[in-house]
This record gives sequence, structure tokens and C-alpha cells, in this order.
Amino acid sequence: MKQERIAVEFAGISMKTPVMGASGTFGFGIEYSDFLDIDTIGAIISKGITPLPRAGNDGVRVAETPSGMLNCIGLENPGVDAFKRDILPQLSRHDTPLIVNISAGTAEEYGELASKLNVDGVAALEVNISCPNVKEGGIVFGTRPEAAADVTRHVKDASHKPVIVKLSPNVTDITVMAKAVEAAGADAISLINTLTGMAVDIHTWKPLLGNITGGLSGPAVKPVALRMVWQTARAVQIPVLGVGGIASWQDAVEFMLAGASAVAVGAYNFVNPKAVAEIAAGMDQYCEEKGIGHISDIIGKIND
Amino acid sequence: MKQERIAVEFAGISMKTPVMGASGTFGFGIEYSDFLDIDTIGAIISKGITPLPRAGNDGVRVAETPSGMLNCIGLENPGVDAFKRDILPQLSRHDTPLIVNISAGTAEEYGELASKLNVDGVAALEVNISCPNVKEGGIVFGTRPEAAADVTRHVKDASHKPVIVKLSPNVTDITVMAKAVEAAGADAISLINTLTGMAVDIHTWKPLLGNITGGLSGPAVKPVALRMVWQTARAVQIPVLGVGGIASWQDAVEFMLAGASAVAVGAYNFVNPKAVAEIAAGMDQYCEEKGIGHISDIIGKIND
Amino acid sequence: MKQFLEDAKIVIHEAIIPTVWRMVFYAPQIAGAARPGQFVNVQKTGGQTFLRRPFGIVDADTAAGTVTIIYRVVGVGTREMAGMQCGDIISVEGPLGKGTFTTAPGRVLLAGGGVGLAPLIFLAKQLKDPIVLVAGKTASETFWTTFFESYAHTLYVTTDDGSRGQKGFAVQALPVILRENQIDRISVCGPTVMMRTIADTAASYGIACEVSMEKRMACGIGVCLGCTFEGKRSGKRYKVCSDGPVFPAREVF
Amino acid sequence: MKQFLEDAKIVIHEAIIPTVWRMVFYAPQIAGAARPGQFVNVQKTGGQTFLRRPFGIVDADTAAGTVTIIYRVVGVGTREMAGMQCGDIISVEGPLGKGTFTTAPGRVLLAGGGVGLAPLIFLAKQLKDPIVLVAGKTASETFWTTFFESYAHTLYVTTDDGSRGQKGFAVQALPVILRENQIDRISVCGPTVMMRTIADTAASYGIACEVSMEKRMACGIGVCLGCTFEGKRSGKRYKVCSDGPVFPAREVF
Ligand SMILES: Cc1cc2nc3c(=O)[nH]c(=O)nc-3n(C[C@H](O)[C@H](O)[C@H](O)COP(=O)(O)OP(=O)(O)OC[C@H]3O[C@@H](n4cnc5c(N)ncnc54)[C@H](O)[C@@H]3O)c2cc1C
Ligand SMILES: Cc1cc2nc3c(=O)[nH]c(=O)nc-3n(C[C@H](O)[C@H](O)[C@H](O)COP(=O)(O)OP(=O)(O)OC[C@H]3O[C@@H](n4cnc5c(N)ncnc54)[C@H](O)[C@@H]3O)c2cc1C
Ligand SMILES: Cc1cc2nc3c(=O)[nH]c(=O)nc-3n(C[C@H](O)[C@H](O)[C@H](O)COP(=O)(O)O)c2cc1C
Ligand SMILES: Cc1cc2nc3c(=O)[nH]c(=O)nc-3n(C[C@H](O)[C@H](O)[C@H](O)COP(=O)(O)O)c2cc1C
Ligand code: FES
Ligand code: FES
Repeated sequence: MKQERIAVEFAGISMKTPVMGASGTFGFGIEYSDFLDIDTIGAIISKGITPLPRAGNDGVRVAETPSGMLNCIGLENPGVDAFKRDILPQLSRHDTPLIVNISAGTAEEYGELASKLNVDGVAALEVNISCPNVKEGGIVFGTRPEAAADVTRHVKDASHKPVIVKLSPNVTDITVMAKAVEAAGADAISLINTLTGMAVDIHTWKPLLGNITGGLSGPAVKPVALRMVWQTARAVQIPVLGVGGIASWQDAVEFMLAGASAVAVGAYNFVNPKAVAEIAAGMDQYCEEKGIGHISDIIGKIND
Repeated sequence: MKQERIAVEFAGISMKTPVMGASGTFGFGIEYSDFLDIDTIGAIISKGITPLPRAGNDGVRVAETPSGMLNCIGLENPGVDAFKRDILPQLSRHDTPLIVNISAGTAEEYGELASKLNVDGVAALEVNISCPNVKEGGIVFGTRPEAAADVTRHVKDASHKPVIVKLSPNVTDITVMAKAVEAAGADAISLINTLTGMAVDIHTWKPLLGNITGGLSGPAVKPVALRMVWQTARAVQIPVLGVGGIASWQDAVEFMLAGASAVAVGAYNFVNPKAVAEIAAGMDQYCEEKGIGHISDIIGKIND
Repeated sequence: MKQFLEDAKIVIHEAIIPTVWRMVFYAPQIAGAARPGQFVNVQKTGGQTFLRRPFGIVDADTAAGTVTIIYRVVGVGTREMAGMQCGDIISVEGPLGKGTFTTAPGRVLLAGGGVGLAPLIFLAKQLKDPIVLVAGKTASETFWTTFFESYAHTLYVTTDDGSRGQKGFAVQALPVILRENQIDRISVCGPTVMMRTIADTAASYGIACEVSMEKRMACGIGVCLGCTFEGKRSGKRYKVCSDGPVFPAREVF
Repeated sequence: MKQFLEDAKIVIHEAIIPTVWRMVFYAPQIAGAARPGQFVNVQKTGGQTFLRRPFGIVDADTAAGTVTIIYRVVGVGTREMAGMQCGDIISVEGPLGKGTFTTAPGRVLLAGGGVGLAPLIFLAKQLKDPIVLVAGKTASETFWTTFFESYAHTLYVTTDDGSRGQKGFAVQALPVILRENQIDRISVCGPTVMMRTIADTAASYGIACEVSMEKRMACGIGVCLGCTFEGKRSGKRYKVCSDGPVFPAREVF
């Protein structure tokens, strides 16, 4: 593998490959160290971190769906202080950028959380304004352009790190949201988070998930994610991180052609824990075979 | 099969089963007559009919996706006059309700189209305000509550038939749309139409579909459809026709528990042309085994 | 023309060359109804595909109740099929297509390239002494001749690289074939460019020509409108799957 | 505790009773590392499931490089598995779980019901003369005893309907077992109600008890947080897949 051919800079962060582990599906990276060399991947995007510890939702939290899955974890996490104290030091041995995914209840709290993460070992922030599985905040920030812009501004003001804002696909027009957070100063956009879905147990007549609804992800949603990345990439100037249903290097190439500057793999990590590394290797091979000098040369090159 | 156990009335139309063939996937019903007895199914929902003939979109129109498919047919149809002249007479031999799916460019045209369909042989209208594959109208009507209400009013004023309004899932809040068309007089709501998606050919660097984007349907979208049916059924008083990814009687039962008063099968007809009949039979069997007196007894009975 | 859905047991499954397979399955209703030019829509149930896959009928043995297809492995569905074993069950819908090949008497030229030759085998069997033109990129892609040997009056072969038969494209063999034989009608199935060039030549000679079309399909039975096109002469909208797949060349090119 | 991903060839696959299957596959790295209580996450590639499916390790033969699981056919994934043949390849991730059964010396009671007995077989093999309690609904569900015969000091059986062994639930057999044996420790795996009642009884007798938990899982390696719960005593958040699946009973009930 000619690493330099697929090394990229995304939102100012240098990465060895354009393939990252998506938030909530990649732990803090170290969990995968038996399956791949985490020093050779693009970046680790952490599970969503909140100002205070959260226990998450009760009841069943994951369910399989055709070519995908639903989850309603509800942002279980130890809170930012425990994260900095217990987890961050473990990661400092690694030479791979850590992007911390953050969520909070108000724009002010987002800002305070961001300022607590102005520390070594944090390469960037991914601002989750789109978690469908928590009651407070999530929906409003993720679906109202003014609220999204407000959160973005608070984080930008508080943070010394590049700020990636993660958008929800559960909106009528993704470009409205994208332009709002761009105008508010976001350094990059990532999308998509999960589509809100549901499942019913026909034996018990109860919702299958403890939280009734959950977030749909996996290959099932790829066509929707790809369309939104394509729409967004042509609507904004800042780079786009493509997420949603990626399960092969071919999928990753589709996202980059559609306009993504880098990609992240989510639910498919559960199926193939080596996916993040194997997809990068496949992209490198694709460059080789197609005579592409650098993977960045294909970004947005869809001939539409 | 104890037909009476699963016979339903939907939007004032008597049906032998709660399972219909969805618009654009069931032709005019007769195409399936080698595979099932179309006199025994719930209803036939026709391909979208427009005021004038339409040739539809150029290029590739269908593509497979994980557990689903994309289409960008673009409402190819012979126009309402040819429909009445050439197709409707062929269907009159059958004893199954025909619901005519209609699309037009303006609210006024929707009204005119509806008035042309005040004829024998048409059991109801399904108003498609949500086709993602045509430029004019579609998007605006399907995503703006006032525009959707306006179309609904025009159709209601012009039509003597029950009016079912079909909603797009590509919106932030489906209940806003549902309430708007209910207030405007809709007799029922059907959902979901397709989610807008896309695919890229990584060899040619071109969009796979002639129209670049297309509508995603099939089992992949079922969790989203089910969630929207559940949200809508509790937001409005009028009955809901559940559509989206149904491929088994279990799926159909999930939709009814979530609040659908009847269901329609779309893309899965292409996989199993007997699906509409087999799913109804499975629901009947479910009633038998569960000791459910009538299928309607389960509508909205989800224990959430 | 009745259509059926059968769970068919695979009785023969062999690689002709590593990328092209021949599958024979027991589907007596489809076998009994099939006509040259028609196709089947198949699916390995429980596999990774969602839609069925269309393949031309290569043979239908009414007595044995079997149907034969020949397919090239190109993607996920055909790869999955190639992994199936004799005795496995494949779901088959067919015979599909009302636009079939003409089987009326006459001296007919069958011209095909690649897997386009598959449906012509069934047609050859039902005609008297057809002339057959097998076109391929290279010699190893002309194994098709073995399937025509017992039916063809004369067999012509062209290869792009000249490794077997006449060097060049199928259309370049036409002048010779038309000189050496009294051709009443041409039936073509192959890549679009081949069909178009042969159709043009046929037109210039005033010979009737029919072509078998291929388009991406979702339903295969005329309901999804995924496969339509506008007839060049009539302006009529056709569905490849149900009005075709065989059409008069002048409606297509 | 290293984890591996192996494409494992199935070497034995048999139905013990029509709904319960035993599968042995060649996965030498996993076999070499496996400890009682751990599980594997398997998938038939190219099938209809998206997520992997977790199954307790029933045996790991380091010399032969094989791992055994016993599974009940309950849904789409296990149905798909039951259709696999010897020689087929199954993708296996494991051994998973850092919370394993205690194998320290002592007189241990292993109590299990249904497929919960599967991981106890591996534990029985590594203990000296364990006492084993097999609980089932009815006699035909107590075939598990054959797997314990060569390891168990004494085998007790209960069935809900009394068709074999003592009539009643597992917990009802405890007083007798505890009277007849000097039990130091209890390891339980089975339905929640069984685990809870046994844990309660163990507590009342002051006997240490550990339980093997089951929760819906997506990742199996501690990253998705689909399987967490709050420890009853410690208030600590645990992941069943990576902190367990075996926990001290007092943290669970
Ligand atoms: C009427 C008809 C008859 C055919 N007869 C034969 C035959 O006898 N032998 C043979 O080898 N092939 C034949 N084909 C082409 C064959 O259907 C495709 O090669 C096959 O569907 C590819 O499936 P896949 O999953 O391997 O490829 P993928 O590329 O993974 O398929 C993805 C999707 O695209 C569609 N698709 C891909 N290639 C084609 C194509 N060339 N034409 C139409 N749809 C395509 C598939 O059906 C599927 O929906 C025929 C096609 C049509 C329309
Ligand atoms: C740590 C652990 C060890 C297990 N060991 C065994 C064993 O040794 N033998 C055995 O027969 N079973 C065992 N199970 C249960 C086994 O995983 C399920 O029966 C199996 O996943 C069902 O898959 P399915 O596709 O057939 O069912 P479906 O109902 O179609 O599966 C749908 C989804 O629900 C999940 N699911 C369904 N039932 C269960 C369940 N009981 N527990 C957890 N997830 C479930 C599936 O994994 C899948 O994600 C174990 C479960 C866990 C968590
Ligand atoms: C179990 C699970 C947990 C997730 N947790 C988070 C989270 O904490 N923060 C976040 O921004 N996204 C979260 N996501 C969303 C993913 O990062 C990703 O955007 C989404 O799953 C789509 O990608 P995929 O289809 O590849 O999974 C989670 C997804 C899953 C499946
Ligand atoms: C090929 C195709 C054509 C369709 N055409 C129409 C149409 O003309 N009018 C309409 O309202 N919906 C149309 N639909 C949408 C379906 O009726 C249905 O709402 C959608 O496909 C979701 O259901 P499914 O997942 O079961 O396919 C079409 C869907 C497909 C796949
Ligand atoms: S493939 Fe559906 S109409 Fe031809
Ligand atoms: S299953 Fe993912 S954390 Fe346990």
C-alpha cells in the first residue's frame, strides 16, 4: 500500500487514510486493536461525550433490520470529566487523530463542553446535533437551521480545535442545515447520522426497542446518505465527511465521487471489525488500477 | 381462509383484505393475474396518472440497493384520457376496488384531473404529492404543508370519490404534513412514498440513474415507514394506509399494530408476484392463531 | 401466454468457461409454455440480491420439464448463482415477454455476440437450417458454436482479434453471408452497437430484421416501467420486458 | 486476551434434536485462546443477516484447532446456520468476553437451563468433579446430560412437567443438592428467572454465585453500548459482551 496516495488532510487534520471509525461504532478505537493496527487508520471518532455521565436508554437498544440495524443507545457515556481522566490518557500512546463527538442540552452547554476539550490528544470535535435517541435538544438542534447555527457558534467560540458539525438526515432539505452551520463557522460537515426508524414485536405487541424509536443505519441507508452528501458538497465550500452504510471500498469511492473529502464507517464495523483498514486498502488499490495519483483527485468528480 | 375476518373498510371502500398493490408497482392489477386472483385482493392502486401523457425520465431507471431498490421512472403514463379510454374498461370486469393514483403540476390541475375521474370503476383517488422523480410540483407539494393542503382542497372540491393523500417521507416532521392534509379534508393518508437516494457508478464516475437521484423503497426503508405511520396514526383521526418495505405478513401486522388501517405492498411485488395474496393469507392465519376476531382489532394496538 | 412462478430444482450446473455457466432446472410449467426470445426472472432465495435477475431461455424441454439458461458471471447475483449446486432450489418466474422471435418458415440468419447468443440457441432449434453468425472478442469466447452445430445449416464466426474465423466485428461478415446465402430474415441479439450496425446493413439490403433488447429491469412483467423506450417509427411507448424483448429493428434503431 | 477473526471451515454439524444443533468448526486461533464463559460472534457471509450472532463456546480443542457451539434454531440467523454443510465456511469472531467463569479449585455446582447449558459444558471440562444441574421443560429437552456425563461428579435433572428427574424448576432442586453436596460456588446460565431464583437461594445460603448474562448485542466487543447494565452493588456500568458475559450474581440481581 502506497500510504501517501491515500493520506489526506481533513478539516486541517492530517490523516493516513480517508477512512475513519464513526462515532458510537468504534468505541475509543483501542477496542479494535486486536483486529487492525489503529495507528494506520484515518481517525477515531469517539462515542458521543456529554457534560455529565449518562446511563442511556432502558430496554432493548439494538435490533437488526434488512441490511441494517436500529439503535437507541441514548448517548451512554462517562461524561467529559471521566473521559479526560480515564480514557484520553490511554489513547495518547497512539499516533492516530482522535475526534471527540460531543452532545449537550443547550448551545451554552455545547460551548462549555467544547472548552473542556481544548486539551492535547483531541484532534477535532464532531458536534452531534442530530442524536435521535435523546429527548432534550437533539431534535431541535438537528432540524432547525437557527438552532444548529447557534450551537455551531458556541462551539467555535469556545474551541481551539477544528469543528465538524454532524447533521441529521431527518430533514426536508439538508442543504439548508449545511449552509446554516457553514455560515456559523463550522470547519467541516459530517453526515449522515441515523434515520429515525422503529420496529414492532408482533408477539408481544410492544415496540422492539426500549425507546420505541431508534436510529437506522447500515447499508440500507447508503443511497440516502450518498444523495445528501452529493447535495451538501455542492451547496457548501467546507469539506464533507461522508457517513452512512459504508461497507466496502466501492461504497467509500462512491461517497468521494459524490463529494465527500473523507468517509467514516459505522455499523459495518460490527460485521467486519477490520473494515476501516480493509476499505482504505481497497481505495489504495483502486487508485493503483485506475491510475489515480491521489485519492483526493476523485473528490466530487461525479460526472452528473 | 376466513375472508370475513380480514375484510376491511378503508376510507369508505369495502375491501376483501387489508392488503393492496402499491402505486407504480402493481400496474393496473391485470398484469398480475397469472400469479394471483386479483378478484380476491384488497385493492389495486394504479400507476400515477397525469393530465397529459408522460414519457418519464431518460437513462437507467431502476437500480438495486441493499435490501431495496432505487427508481426514477418519472411518472411515465398514458395520461388521464387514454387511461379512461383504453385501460379503465379492461378493469371493469374485475370486482376489486381500483384506486387511481394522480399527479399534476399545479393545485388547479390536480382538481381538473380529479374531476375527470368522477367515473364508474374508480373507487378512490390516491393523491401523489410526493413523487421525487419529477421536477415540477412534486417536491413543493410534498414538503410544504400549505401547498399540500391546497392540493388536497382542490381535489376534494372536484372529486366525488374518497381522497387518500400520499405523503413523502423526505420531511422533517411527517405529522405537520399529515395534519395539514387532514384539515384540508383528506379522507385518508397513505405513506410512505420513496426516500430520495442515489447511486454512483465507480467505473464511469457517473450517477447510476438517468435522473441522478431516485426513490428508495423496499425492506431497507421499512423501519422509517413504520415509524412515520406510528407518528401519523396518533396525530390524525383519519385512517392511514401503511406502505414501505412490506415483504411479509409479519411486516403487515407490524404496520397495523403501529396504526395503519390497511397496507400496500410495493417493490416486493417484483420479487414475489404473489405477495399481495400471500401476505393477506398470512394475516388471516395470524388472526386464527392469536384468536383475533377481526384484523381491525389490532389497528394501533401497539403497547408503547 | 401464461406466466408461472416455480421453485425449480437445479439438475445440471456447469461452467462452460470459468465465467460463463450453463444451468438446467426443473420447471415444467415454464418449460411447457416457453417460446424463443422469452426470458426467465430468477432468484436465489435467502441470498444477497433483492431483485430477480433476467436471463434468456436457451432451451425448454417439454418432455423433461426442464429449462436451460446460460449466464455470464458479472456481479453479485450471478456470482451467487454460480455458487449454487445441483439439487438446490432456485425461484424462477417465466416465461416472460410477449415479443418473441419470429419462427415462421424461411431462411433465417441468427447473429449474436457474447451472452446475446444464449436465446438464439432456442430459436435455432425451432427453425429449419438457420445460418448462424457467432461473434466474439477472441477465440475462447466463441465456444457458443458447439451449441449451434446440430441446428445450423452454416456457421460463421468472427472475432475482434482474428483468433478464430473472420477478423473484425459481426457486421463485417454480413456482405459475405448475404452473398453466400439467400437470407429472408435476420434475428440479432448482442451488444447494442452490434445490433445497430447489423440492423442498418439489413435495412440497406431490404432484409427484415428483429433484435432482442436488454434493459435494466425491476419487475420483468410490465408494471414498473423501468425498461421502456419509444418506438422509432411508431412513436409508441414499449416495455422491453413485456412488449419485447424482441422488437422489429426499425422500431429500435 | 486476544481476539481473532477467522474464516472457519465447518467440520461437524449435526442436529441433536430437530431444533438444537451442534457445530464444530476449525478456528485454531480462537480455539487456542478460548476460556469457559467466552463466546463467539458468527456470521454466514452472503446470507440474510446483517449483524453477527453470539453463541457460547461449548468446547475448544487446542490440539485439533476446533471450536464447538450448540445453538437452538429460533430466527433467521440460526435457521440460515442450520442450512450450512460440513466444509462450508463460517466467519467467526472470538473469543469474546473478559468476564469468564471462575475455574479456581473447589466443589462447584453448575446449573443451567435450555441453551444456557451450552457454555457450562466447557466449564465442566475444566473443573474437577463438578455437580451439574440440568433443567428443562420436558424430558426431550434434557439431552444435555450426555454432554456432562464424563465430567460431572453427580448429575441432577429437573423438568417442569416431571417427565424426567425431579418435577419443578431448577431452584426447587437446590435444597437437596446443597444438602447432599458441600458446594463452594455456583455458576448459572439460563433464563433470567432461573438465574435470579438460584442467585437468591445461593445468597441465602451464603454461597458465592456467578451468572452468565444474555442481552441483544450489535458489536460483541464493547463499542456499541447495546448490551450495558448498571451493577446492582457497585453502580458501575457494565458491558455484557466485554465485561461479561459472566458476572457475580450480586452485581446483577
Ligand atoms: C431480457 C434480458 C435477458 C438477458 N439474458 C441474459 C442471458 O441469457 N445471459 C446472461 O448472461 N445475461 C443475460 N442478461 C443480462 C443479465 O440479466 C445480467 O447480466 C444480470 O442481471 C447481472 O446480474 P448481477 O447481479 O450479476 O450483476 P449486478 O451488476 O450486480 O446487478 C445489479 C443490477 O443491475 C442489473 N443488471 C446488471 N447488468 C445488467 C444487464 N447487462 N442487463 C440488464 N440488467 C443488468 C441486475 O439485474 C441487477 O438488478 C439479460 C438481461 C435482460 C434484460
Ligand atoms: C453472550 C451470548 C451467548 C449466547 N449463547 C448461545 C448459545 O450458546 N446457544 C444458543 O442457542 N443461543 C445463544 N445465545 C442466543 C443467540 O445469540 C440467539 O438465539 C441468536 O442470536 C438468535 O439469532 P436468530 O437470527 O436466529 O434470531 P432473530 O430473532 O431473527 O435475531 C434477530 C436479532 O436479535 C438477536 N437475538 C435474538 N434472540 C436473542 C437472544 N436470545 N439473545 C441475544 N440476542 C438475540 C439476534 O442476535 C439478532 O441480532 C447467546 C446470546 C448471547 C448474547
Ligand atoms: C450503535 C450506534 C451508536 C451511535 N452513536 C453515535 C453517537 O454517539 N454520536 C453520533 O454522532 N453518532 C452516533 N451514531 C451514528 C453513526 O456515527 C453514523 O453516523 C450512523 O450510524 C450512519 O453510519 P453507518 O450507516 O455506517 O452506521 C451511532 C450509530 C450506531 C449504530
Ligand atoms: C418502480 C416504482 C414506481 C412507483 N411509482 C409511483 C407512482 O407512480 N405514484 C406513487 O404515488 N408512488 C409510486 N411509487 C411508490 C410506491 O407506491 C411506494 O410508496 C414505495 O415504493 C414504498 O413502498 P415499498 O417499499 O413497498 O416499495 C413507486 C415505487 C416504485 C418502486
Ligand atoms: S421491467 Fe418493469 S416494466 Fe419492464
Ligand atoms: S454488544 Fe456492543 S457493547 Fe456489548
